[in-house]
Amino acid sequence: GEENTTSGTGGTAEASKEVTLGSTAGPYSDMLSKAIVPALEEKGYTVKTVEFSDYIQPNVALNSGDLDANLFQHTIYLENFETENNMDLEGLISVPTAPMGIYSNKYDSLESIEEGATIAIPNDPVNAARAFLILEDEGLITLNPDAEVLKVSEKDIEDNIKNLEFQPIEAGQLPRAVEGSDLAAVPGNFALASSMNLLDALVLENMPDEYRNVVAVKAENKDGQLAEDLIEIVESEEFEQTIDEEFEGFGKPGWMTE
Amino acid sequence: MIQIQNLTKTYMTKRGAVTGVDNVTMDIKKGEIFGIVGYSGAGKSSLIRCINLLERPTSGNIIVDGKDLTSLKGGELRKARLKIGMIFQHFSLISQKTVYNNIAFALRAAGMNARDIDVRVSELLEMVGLAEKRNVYPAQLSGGQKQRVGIARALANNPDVLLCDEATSALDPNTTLSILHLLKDINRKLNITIVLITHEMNVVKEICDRMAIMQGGVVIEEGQVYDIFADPQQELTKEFISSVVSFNVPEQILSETEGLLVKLLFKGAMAGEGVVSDMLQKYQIKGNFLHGSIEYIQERPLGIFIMELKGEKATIAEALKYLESRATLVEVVGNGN
Amino acid sequence: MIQIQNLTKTYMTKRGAVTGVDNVTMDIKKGEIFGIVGYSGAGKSSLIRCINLLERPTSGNIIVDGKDLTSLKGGELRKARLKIGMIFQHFSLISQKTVYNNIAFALRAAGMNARDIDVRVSELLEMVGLAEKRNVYPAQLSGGQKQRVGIARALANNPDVLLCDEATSALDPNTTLSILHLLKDINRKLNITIVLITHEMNVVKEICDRMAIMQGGVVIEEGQVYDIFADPQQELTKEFISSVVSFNVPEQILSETEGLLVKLLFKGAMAGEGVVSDMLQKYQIKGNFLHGSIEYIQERPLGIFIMELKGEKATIAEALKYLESRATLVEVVGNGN
Amino acid sequence: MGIEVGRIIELWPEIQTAFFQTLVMIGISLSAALILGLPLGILLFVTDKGLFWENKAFNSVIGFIINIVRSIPYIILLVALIPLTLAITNTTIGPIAASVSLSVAAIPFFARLVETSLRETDKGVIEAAIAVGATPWMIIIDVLLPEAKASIIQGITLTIISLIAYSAMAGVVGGGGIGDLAIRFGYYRYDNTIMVVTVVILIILVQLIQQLGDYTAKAIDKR
Amino acid sequence: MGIEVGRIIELWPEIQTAFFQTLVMIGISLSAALILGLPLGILLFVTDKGLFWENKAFNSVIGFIINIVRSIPYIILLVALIPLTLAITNTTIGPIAASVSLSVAAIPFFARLVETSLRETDKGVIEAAIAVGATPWMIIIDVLLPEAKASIIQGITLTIISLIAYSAMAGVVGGGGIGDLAIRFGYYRYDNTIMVVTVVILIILVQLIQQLGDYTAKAIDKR
Ligand SMILES: Nc1ncnc2c1ncn2[C@@H]1O[C@H](COP(=O)(O)OP(=O)(O)OP(=O)(O)O)[C@@H](O)[C@H]1O
Ligand SMILES: Nc1ncnc2c1ncn2[C@@H]1O[C@H](COP(=O)(O)OP(=O)(O)OP(=O)(O)O)[C@@H](O)[C@H]1O
Ligand SMILES: [Mg+2]
Ligand SMILES: [Mg+2]
Repeated sequence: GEENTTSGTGGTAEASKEVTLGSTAGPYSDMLSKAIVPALEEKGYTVKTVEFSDYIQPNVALNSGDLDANLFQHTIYLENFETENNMDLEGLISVPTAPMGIYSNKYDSLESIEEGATIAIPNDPVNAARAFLILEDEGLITLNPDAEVLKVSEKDIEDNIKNLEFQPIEAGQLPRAVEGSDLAAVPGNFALASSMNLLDALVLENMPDEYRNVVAVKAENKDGQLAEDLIEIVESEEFEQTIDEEFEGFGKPGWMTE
Repeated sequence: MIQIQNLTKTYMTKRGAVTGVDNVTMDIKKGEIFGIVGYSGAGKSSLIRCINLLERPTSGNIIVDGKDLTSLKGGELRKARLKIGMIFQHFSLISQKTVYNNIAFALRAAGMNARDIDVRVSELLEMVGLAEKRNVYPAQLSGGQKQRVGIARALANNPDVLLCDEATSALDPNTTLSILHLLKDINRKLNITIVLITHEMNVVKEICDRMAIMQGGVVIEEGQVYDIFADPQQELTKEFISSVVSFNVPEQILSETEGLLVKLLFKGAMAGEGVVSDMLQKYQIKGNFLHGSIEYIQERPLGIFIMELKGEKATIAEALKYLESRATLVEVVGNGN
Repeated sequence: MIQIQNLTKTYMTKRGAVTGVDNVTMDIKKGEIFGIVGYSGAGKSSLIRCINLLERPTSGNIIVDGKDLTSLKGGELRKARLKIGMIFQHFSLISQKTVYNNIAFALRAAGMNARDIDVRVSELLEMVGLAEKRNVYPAQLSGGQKQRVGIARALANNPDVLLCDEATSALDPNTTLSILHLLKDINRKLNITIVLITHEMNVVKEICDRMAIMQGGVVIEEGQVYDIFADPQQELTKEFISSVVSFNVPEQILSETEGLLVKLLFKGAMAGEGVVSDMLQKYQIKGNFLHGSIEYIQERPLGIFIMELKGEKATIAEALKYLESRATLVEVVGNGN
Repeated sequence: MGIEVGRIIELWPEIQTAFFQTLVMIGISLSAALILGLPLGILLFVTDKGLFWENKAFNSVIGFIINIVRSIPYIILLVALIPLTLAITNTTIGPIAASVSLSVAAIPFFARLVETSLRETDKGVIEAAIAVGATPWMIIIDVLLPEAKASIIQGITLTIISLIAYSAMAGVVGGGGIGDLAIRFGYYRYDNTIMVVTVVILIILVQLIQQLGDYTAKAIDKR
Repeated sequence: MGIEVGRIIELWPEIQTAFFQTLVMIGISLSAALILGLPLGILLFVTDKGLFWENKAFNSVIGFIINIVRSIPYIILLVALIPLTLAITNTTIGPIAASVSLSVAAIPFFARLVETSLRETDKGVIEAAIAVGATPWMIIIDVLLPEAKASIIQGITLTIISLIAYSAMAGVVGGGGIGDLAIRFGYYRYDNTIMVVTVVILIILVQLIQQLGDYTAKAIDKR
């Protein structure tokens, strides 16, 4: 509740070191608990984590002060969410992120895709937009250039070269759809969770940094002690080491590889 | 005690209005046991349920002990109901409460405190002969015992009136008898007015003082039970009475009789006190009882016989004259073969 | 027709074994109407339900028409049941099927084809007097009509035996009478053996040839109905019979009598054919009937009277001797005051 | 929470499709419930104690399986059924595939309702049928089902309404439908107009089915 | 579908927490159902035609609202209730917050069950109570509730089981619980071990509650 909000605000952080972090079920929750929480605890915080099975509530909770920070979304999603919901949140730093890929059991290359093939895509708008952008990059569709990047949907398709049929389904279900559908656009975290090999993808997302997940806090807390500590932890040697050991295949953000 | 004035009860159903009770006016006196008989659908239940306003009359008034119940509402009506006990065909006990609590419930409705309730329930259980069933649930009681609990509940608040809607129809004949005696007892000891619905004439015969016969919502005959049994006016009444006092001599027997068949009816103190024996001693004829019964209605005997008289024609004629002078009714019903 | 041999039916319940029928052996003859009476829980239903194996006997045999039913299973048992009709207290009709289809159902069970069914149902409806109710649903019938449908269904496959478990207990007395007459009619016309359970002695008196009285699963008395009514052996039997032939002269009347009270019982062709009149003419005493009835049981009269005899002591003694020589039973029941 | 009429018109084709998908899913899974759940419910009843096919072992096993299916969260059921779905429909996505898990959920649900309905039939009527020499088959067809039909109709109503609620979760496998539309547009895209419209459609649909069910049950009952 | 014992041990604390969360969510929402659904059910019954507080308008309005709540997909209900949740619990996440929407779903569900149970009471007993001069309050406390208690217990059992099923969806707001654990690990993380373990726990839980409910209902019934 309320104490958490105040605890995050600036200098009073030391007064209460109890913090709540949120994420969605999957690798980012693991990243929190394996690579970030131990370091925070070392700094004397008492950390509670909450795992959501949904992409809306972690931000709602962050804004309401129920969470002090979350890690599950990329920058574009975050920014869009802020404007849609009139919130003031802040991405602190991006972390290694698994790229979305187009997978298929039926075709072994993009070229062999037949006319009218079905492709399963995520049913949440942000991940769907990522799928459309991959397809555009690969020249399978063309999109209306005026469309907002983040809200790209089926309606923005101007030219569907192979007449692909889009089948939106729940993101977590996509790995299972590889078998039932001709093609599937699977977000990297779920691909990894279901032990798929990222290298099996027909194509992997060309991931700009704004598509990498970020640790986010409420904007008013962006200079607080917790924010400072979080950035410090993510930038540390130990963090990168944990990533290399436990999160193989995750694409590292620009700042990390430089 | 109970004045029913121009009572009409019409039910509104999807298929139109159904008449339950049709402009009935009656006066039931304090301390009497009043029986209402009639076939199914005659309106008996509708009538009795209007008396305690379980069913609100469509028109007409119900005046109990000088108070017009139809004018009462809510708390006042509840208070009036405390003085009108009712017992039901299917007992209608709370299955999840003990005998004790079923009766205590009625007392709590009257606002009695716990200690007084305890005393009163014990008293009532003693009265209906169920003292040792105090903490038993209804499911463990026989039909007769359940009805005794029903009676105790109805009497709990010392009512002036007891309404019984087919209180014995669900019971076997012997249990019925014991319940009827209990009711009669209560009526005598406490001077309670009892209104009793039944379709069994035996029940009426056993305990009622006055009775009404209903058909199609209307009271078609009303009067002293004894008088109605002795001399029914309406066809329906005769039909009902025949179930108690029936005189159909089998065909075969009739075909074997040779003498004159007469039906004799004796009403009053001692039915036919010596009349037949006097007649037989006076006149040299042979008398043979083919059918007969002496019923005690309200403890007054009502004797009806069918006799075959054999002998000289003239003597028989004289004997008949003699009988006519002493019996209530003499009727020649057959002439022999 | 029906041999019941050492029949025992024990129910296993959570609280232990409950005896329904306890080693009963009986022989019901072809074409007779056999009544079984007893209080609730006596085992009447258990017994009759064992006859068509609705309840499988714990031990003992049921032989109907020479066939041991207890040895049959599945299809054979079903075939045997076609020849045993049963009617139920609560009619047990299929509420969602018309009268026609309720009866046709029984015929289809026997594998009859649609055309024959049509003919047979019409015949049966005619027989029970419901021809015009053919396409009506049970809900629109009166109790008596429902039972007639039940009877038609039970008779559909020309059974040899008809079992009736309290077939009239849910009906009013007049309807009961009409159903009983229908049963008697059927029994005569089709020579069907009828086994009939009831707790009303009036029903037994009306139509049964022989009867058995049950108590605690055991048959305590069995015999011709007339004999049992005339001379009941067991206490329970007497109790049952008293509900039909009751002789309790009210206290008040007894206290007013002065003479000798005698109870006379006449059995046979014409009850007391002139005996009383002869006696009165022979001896100079006054006779007054206090109570009496002549009941026709199986169309044979059974006369029972309570008389007050007044006169010279010696004359009375002689009169009594004379009566003893001609009546079935003479019993002095009181001495007057 | 502004509601824009323009938005409704714009998305009307989508609403129509969703409505049609709902009909497909409910149609298929209801059929499965009727075809398999009805006999299952009858079996549950007639194998119970004191009835003509009494069979304690069979009865408890079926009862246990039904309870298991009813204990599993729908989404887990959906996942567990993917191999079956694939075998039957040759795909794991779309309304037809979603119907497989909906059917598996609906069958035991409806079977239990049928069993409860049959339990209400007067034991005396069943006995009368046995006494008359009827075969078990005749008793089921001519006694049990007719006597329980009004109550079974109510059970069908309840099954349909529950299926509408469940089918909202069919979005997980791209089943679509009105409920899913409400979630995708109303929830994920913050489109209040669509959320309100779809919820209103759902409410109307449920009320209509309830009323139709009540009416039919009353109309066919001859009691 | 390999099941690894090691994994179970590893996640045992998580399972315990989830179990506890389930208990919290069900405890709270069941309490709400009892405290608000019971009186609502009683009101529904006694304001119906022919009963002592007959009030057609009130009855239909309540009935309509209940039907609406029951028509809305749970997830939509959950979102729609976020402002209420915030007002009541001061948070929108965690088991306590999830309990708000579970309660809102459970209250009308249980109210309907209570109404149905009360409908089974013998009208004669109610009449006898009226004839004896009892107040409506006495009739409710001393007649309706005791007569229907066995059936209401069965209603509580059914409500708990439905709540367990619904609570699996509470994961959306981080409510946790066994059902959510099954979804998060089994569905999102492809962890078959945990999925099987949690489903087994759910099945055992549901069976236990069913049996306890049946036993209690039988034990307290004096019929
Ligand atoms: N609640 C009701 N709604 C509609 N019609 C009713 C209602 N109660 C009684 N009736 C009708 O009113 C008439 C009289 O019914 P009532 O119950 O008073 O008869 P009854 O003499 O008590 O019959 P029974 O001996 O069967 O109890 C019948 O035609 C009956 O159908
Ligand atoms: N299915 C059963 N399970 C357990 N006990 C039973 C069962 N059926 C009957 N009994 C018991 O067997 C005994 C005889 O019952 P039965 O029904 O044969 O009596 P009845 O003479 O027909 O009584 P009634 O006149 O009440 O119908 C009773 O003690 C009864 O409780
Ligand atoms: Mg009545
Ligand atoms: Mg019986």
